[in-house]
Amino acid sequence: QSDTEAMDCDDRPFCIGTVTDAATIAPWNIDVLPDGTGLPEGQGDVASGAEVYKTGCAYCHGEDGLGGIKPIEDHAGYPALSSTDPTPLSAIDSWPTKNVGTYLPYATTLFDYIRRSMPFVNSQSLSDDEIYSLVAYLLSINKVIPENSVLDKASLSAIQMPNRDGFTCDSRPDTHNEPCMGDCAVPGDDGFDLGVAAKPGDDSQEDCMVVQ
Amino acid sequence: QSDTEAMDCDDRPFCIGTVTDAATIAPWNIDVLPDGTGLPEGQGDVASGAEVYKTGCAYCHGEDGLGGIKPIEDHAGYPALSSTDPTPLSAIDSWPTKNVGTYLPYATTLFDYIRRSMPFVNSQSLSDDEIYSLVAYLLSINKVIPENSVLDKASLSAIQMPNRDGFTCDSRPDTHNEPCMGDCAVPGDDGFDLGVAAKPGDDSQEDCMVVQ
Amino acid sequence: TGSALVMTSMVAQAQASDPLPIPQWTKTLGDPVLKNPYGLPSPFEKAIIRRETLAADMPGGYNFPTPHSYWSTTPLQDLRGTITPNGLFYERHHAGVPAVEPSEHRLVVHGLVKRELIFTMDQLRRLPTVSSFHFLECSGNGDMVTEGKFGKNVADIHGLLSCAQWTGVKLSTLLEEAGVEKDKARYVLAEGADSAAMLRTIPFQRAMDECIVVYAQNGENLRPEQGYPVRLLVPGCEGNLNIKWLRRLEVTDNPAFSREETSKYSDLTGPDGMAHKSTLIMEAKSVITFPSGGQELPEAGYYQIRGIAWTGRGKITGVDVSMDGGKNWEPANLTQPVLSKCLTEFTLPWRWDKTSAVLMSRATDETGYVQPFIEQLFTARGKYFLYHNNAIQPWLVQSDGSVVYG
Amino acid sequence: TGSALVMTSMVAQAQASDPLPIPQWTKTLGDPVLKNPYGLPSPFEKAIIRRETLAADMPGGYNFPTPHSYWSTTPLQDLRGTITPNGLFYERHHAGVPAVEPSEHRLVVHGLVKRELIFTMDQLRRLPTVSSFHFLECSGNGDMVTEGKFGKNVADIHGLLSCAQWTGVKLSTLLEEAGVEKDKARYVLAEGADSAAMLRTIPFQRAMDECIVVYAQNGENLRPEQGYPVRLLVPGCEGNLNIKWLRRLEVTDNPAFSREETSKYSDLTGPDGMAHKSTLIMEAKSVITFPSGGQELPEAGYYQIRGIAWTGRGKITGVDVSMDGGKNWEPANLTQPVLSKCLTEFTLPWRWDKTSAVLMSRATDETGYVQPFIEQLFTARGKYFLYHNNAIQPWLVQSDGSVVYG
Ligand code: HEC
Ligand code: HEC
Ligand SMILES: [Ca+2]
Ligand SMILES: [Ca+2]
Ligand SMILES: [Ca+2]
Ligand SMILES: [Ca+2]
Ligand SMILES: [Ca+2]
Ligand SMILES: [Ca+2]
Ligand SMILES: [Co+2]
Ligand SMILES: [Co+2]
Repeated sequence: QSDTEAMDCDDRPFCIGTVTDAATIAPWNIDVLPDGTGLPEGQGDVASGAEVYKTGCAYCHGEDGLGGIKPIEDHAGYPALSSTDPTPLSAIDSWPTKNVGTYLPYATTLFDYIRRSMPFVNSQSLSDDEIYSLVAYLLSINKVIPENSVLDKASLSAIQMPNRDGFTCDSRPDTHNEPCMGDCAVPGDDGFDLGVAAKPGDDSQEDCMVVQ
Repeated sequence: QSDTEAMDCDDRPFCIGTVTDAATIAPWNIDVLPDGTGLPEGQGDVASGAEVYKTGCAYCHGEDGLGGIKPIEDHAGYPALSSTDPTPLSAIDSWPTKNVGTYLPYATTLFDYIRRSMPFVNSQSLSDDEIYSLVAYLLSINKVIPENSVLDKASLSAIQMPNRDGFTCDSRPDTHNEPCMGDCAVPGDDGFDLGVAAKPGDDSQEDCMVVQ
Repeated sequence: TGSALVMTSMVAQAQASDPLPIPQWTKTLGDPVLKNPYGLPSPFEKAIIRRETLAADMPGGYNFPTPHSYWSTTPLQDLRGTITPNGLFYERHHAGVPAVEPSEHRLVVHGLVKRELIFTMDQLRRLPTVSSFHFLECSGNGDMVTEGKFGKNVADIHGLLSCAQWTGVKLSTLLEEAGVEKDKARYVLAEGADSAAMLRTIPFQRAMDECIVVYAQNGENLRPEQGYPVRLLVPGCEGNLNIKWLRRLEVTDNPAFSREETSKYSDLTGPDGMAHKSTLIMEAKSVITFPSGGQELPEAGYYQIRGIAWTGRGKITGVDVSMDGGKNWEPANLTQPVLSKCLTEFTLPWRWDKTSAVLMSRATDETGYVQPFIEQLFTARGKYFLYHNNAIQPWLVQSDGSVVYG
Repeated sequence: TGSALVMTSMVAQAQASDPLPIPQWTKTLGDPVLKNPYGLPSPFEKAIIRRETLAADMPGGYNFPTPHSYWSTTPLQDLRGTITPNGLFYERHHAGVPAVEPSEHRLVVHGLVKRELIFTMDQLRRLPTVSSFHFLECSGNGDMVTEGKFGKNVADIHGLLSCAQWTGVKLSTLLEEAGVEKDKARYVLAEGADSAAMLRTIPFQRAMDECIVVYAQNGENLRPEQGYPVRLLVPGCEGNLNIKWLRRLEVTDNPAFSREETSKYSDLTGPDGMAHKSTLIMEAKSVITFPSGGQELPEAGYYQIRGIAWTGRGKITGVDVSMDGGKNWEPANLTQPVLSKCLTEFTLPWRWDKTSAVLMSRATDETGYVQPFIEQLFTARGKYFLYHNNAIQPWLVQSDGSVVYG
């Protein structure tokens, strides 16, 4: 096979860029989609996850995942990974603390994020089994799955997160302001129309993320 | 007189910028125009100029003003202020060395330049008499004025420089190129029209410097 | 210099009768050429830098725990025109700025394509280019206001915003080169090479129509803080989507729902706790940069009100300015040319008479959308919304000339 | 990086079968925000700087005697788009770069005016602004070619050229504020505060219509090398006219005929030794920046020819490119928007088949003027002309891929 054939030049606009394959790309192809596409082989249970968490994560995210470690005084602490109230965000009306249990629509997001970004100072150093166990542990302390859970590709893909219905598509613009030029009302005046609560967006919004 | 009156605010678009006067500005108002406007009181002769030149200028511009001192090897030297051929530039056809005698249209330019820029490392340090004497010396060694000249405001203004008629106004564009796209001639080909020598510009060219 | 105007006119007036001195710099040689082969600002400009917003100005743990997942602000109140010089471009990182070696860096294009491709930087630079001027803004810009914190100046409140000329290759060029399977493709996932390995989902049509894989910023190669050697640019869309240190583009039929598309960077839609999954576009916004918070007017008289406006939905068509807290408005002048998805400068002459005044600006874009008051955003989205705060910014000019949040 | 393209595709091909490694920067935290409050380029960009043209490349004493009256060049062959980042803006000084203290600096406006005025920087900054994009070019750019010397690359030959967004106050605003006597005024003299105290004559109509007293460059305050804190900008006109470290503007009825308008910066008009007194305008010019001298094509295949074009007479209307030494030409694409008296980027796709080729570009501007060959300039002006060399620049791509002067 000549270089040109390998490059597939006859079929390409520019023939710039080297042809490769899935095996070459595999170490970087780490994304996990909501339907489980991208999950590796492997498994992990809650207890193992608790161990990994204790040695690798707790010193930032707190012993019970309630976070709050503040390396800089007057700044926020490292984020919590759990909360004391497991109610899905869309079901409450108080200042929302978005976190793993109350907010994520898909459990795969948790796997994907830990796989690419954590631990913070040494990312992409966990084994696939460790990641499964951490996900199991974190979902357990968030009261999403039972303590005796064992997660693998199939079971993780099957998890239904509590807040999975808590999202709609972008429905902005969600305000309507008249470009009044003179003698205008301002918010607080009787004559000022504050508008209404925005309607939810629908899946036809062209930028929307819709899982098929 | 109130601050506002002193500022002349009623008559001004913005009233920003502080009103001042000629006495305040005088130390910066150092330009000399071709008709002698701006020349200070004072005078200087060739011999005095030769002395000032010897101590303050010669180590860069050379003992006889023929320049050539090269502080950096492989670079040009400091410029000459004279040459061995006093013919005005517009009367010769060899590689022109533009300098004080052969090129300047006005002697006032020489006064103005020395006053604002020289000596190179300590400018605006010469007295008015010293500048008159340097101008006398430099014009003398350039064979423009006799060695016994004494220059002052009136006599310097009256000097007629040899190259005073050597300038015309911008007459560009001075080339005409067809944007040929195919089968074009290029310079060197018979079919390529190199154009003609440019006509002199006339004083009506809108950017032209014309002395009234 | 900086933002503080000093009362120079009276001082100058007093000195007006003294002959002007000749400063030392007019009498002695200055620095030689190439003193700085790569030039730097004057030492007198050392206050004009990127900054953090001080914890003292943002109480309550507003600032993030670590300088590696954090930001720094552009001193917009000290800039003019619409270009942000590269050294002052805002930062927002999630694992600090990686020291990427350009000769080692690779960009992979794969997924629903006929051929998977790897590009080196040299290969990317050979492909046909586009150059265009665009702003970048973090969707969190101004989020503290929604939490009842206000900051001192434009940098504090709106400083996660910058603008430059970007040059690179259209993403569609890379996808066509890979033989993208257009009938199946619905999204393109973009991923970074820093240790956060940020992942975002780009809708396929936007990827093909709008996106640029850029490597130059205001003429020179990208700055490390802006993603050297290559990043994604999605004009008009939130900064986070514009993946820095871009290493991978995967054409997919499903979105990622990454952590930065769910846990963070997603917005509550209303009081019921529901949220938007994707809010990519930065809506029309403007802010007066002078007179603005932290600045001071030295005397009564003429001033030029100035500011910047921008929209992710194309061109700004107008900016109105009020000097009385929103009761009456005047249309400001827009500096030409007005470019799409780019900062636009606006100016308006004003005479200050030493009475207090609330100044604000209100942008309109080509869709007819008008920049709202924050109360309208709270009504539409509930009191807990955080991102995409494009509300009108009021500044109070006090009778002593000092300017604070209005 | 820089200008040298390495043969990466074959190398990459050989490595294509190995799984991609995870670089260290993907596994560890990078630099924190605000590591550089004023940001700098990547260390891997350290070759992209301003330079002098080496004496070895310009024999015969071409370079000036002292680094204080000298220049440095912009590496145009390594830039993209049309903006020159401030740190790479070319220099041309006559007494080095003065360290002007902005609080001490003054601008005097006097002469044929109703009231003489002194401005501080704070006062200048209050006045109404304009912001616009313009190139600056030294009229000596490319002068070595007229003397039969050629240099190696674009920077050597054309590097006294840069472009930025400039913000300042119109000169007409200052003159109207001073109550300029329009019936008597014929010129405005502009003078600098460095120790050369450069003096130039500005024609009055051009002063009123075109000139800007600028203090900002690509958004931030002027760089010292570009005249901090304030300079004159005369769009489209030779760099020397754009007086840096501006301290004085005098309205007069007669021109100065300063040394930089006579001894230097004036041009022979023809073989008879006559000269022009004022040649202010920079005429239409273009240069291919890739492939250009000193660069190398690694293999046969697709390349994007690119370059820049500009004119002091308004907008560039077209750039034609020849790949066969001027026998046949194709119109290049102009990156939009095309702005008046500003750099314009042009691009053209090309496939190289490893045969030698002479590339050149030819600009046309809105007046219909077409960039000439140098032989035409020698015919029009005589063999001794020096300044305003806007001739077509040929590059020879040799069969081994290396590019030299054509
Ligand atoms: C040195 C500190 C540190 C360590 C150790 C660490 N993290 Fe984190 N973690 C962070 C920071 C900081 C963030 C927020 C990053 C950001 O938003 O850019 C974070 C975010 C997270 C999040 C997202 C939380 C949310 O609400 O979106 C998860 C999940 C997480 N970490 C899990 C882990 C796990 C599992 C480990 C151990 C394997 C771990 N972290 C170790 C600092 C740390
Ligand atoms: C340390 C070196 C140095 C000294 C001392 C010096 N000069 Fe110069 N002179 C220069 C340089 C360099 C230039 C060219 C400057 C430029 O073009 O920017 C110059 C230019 C000139 C010119 C313009 C020449 C032309 O062809 O346009 C004149 C006239 C001149 N000098 C006169 C003087 C006089 C008179 C003195 C003493 C009072 C003096 N110089 C002292 C370095 C020096
Ligand atoms: Ca190739
Ligand atoms: Ca994948
Ligand atoms: Ca004043
Ligand atoms: Ca004068
Ligand atoms: Ca394949
Ligand atoms: Ca007066
Ligand atoms: Co958003
Ligand atoms: Co000229």
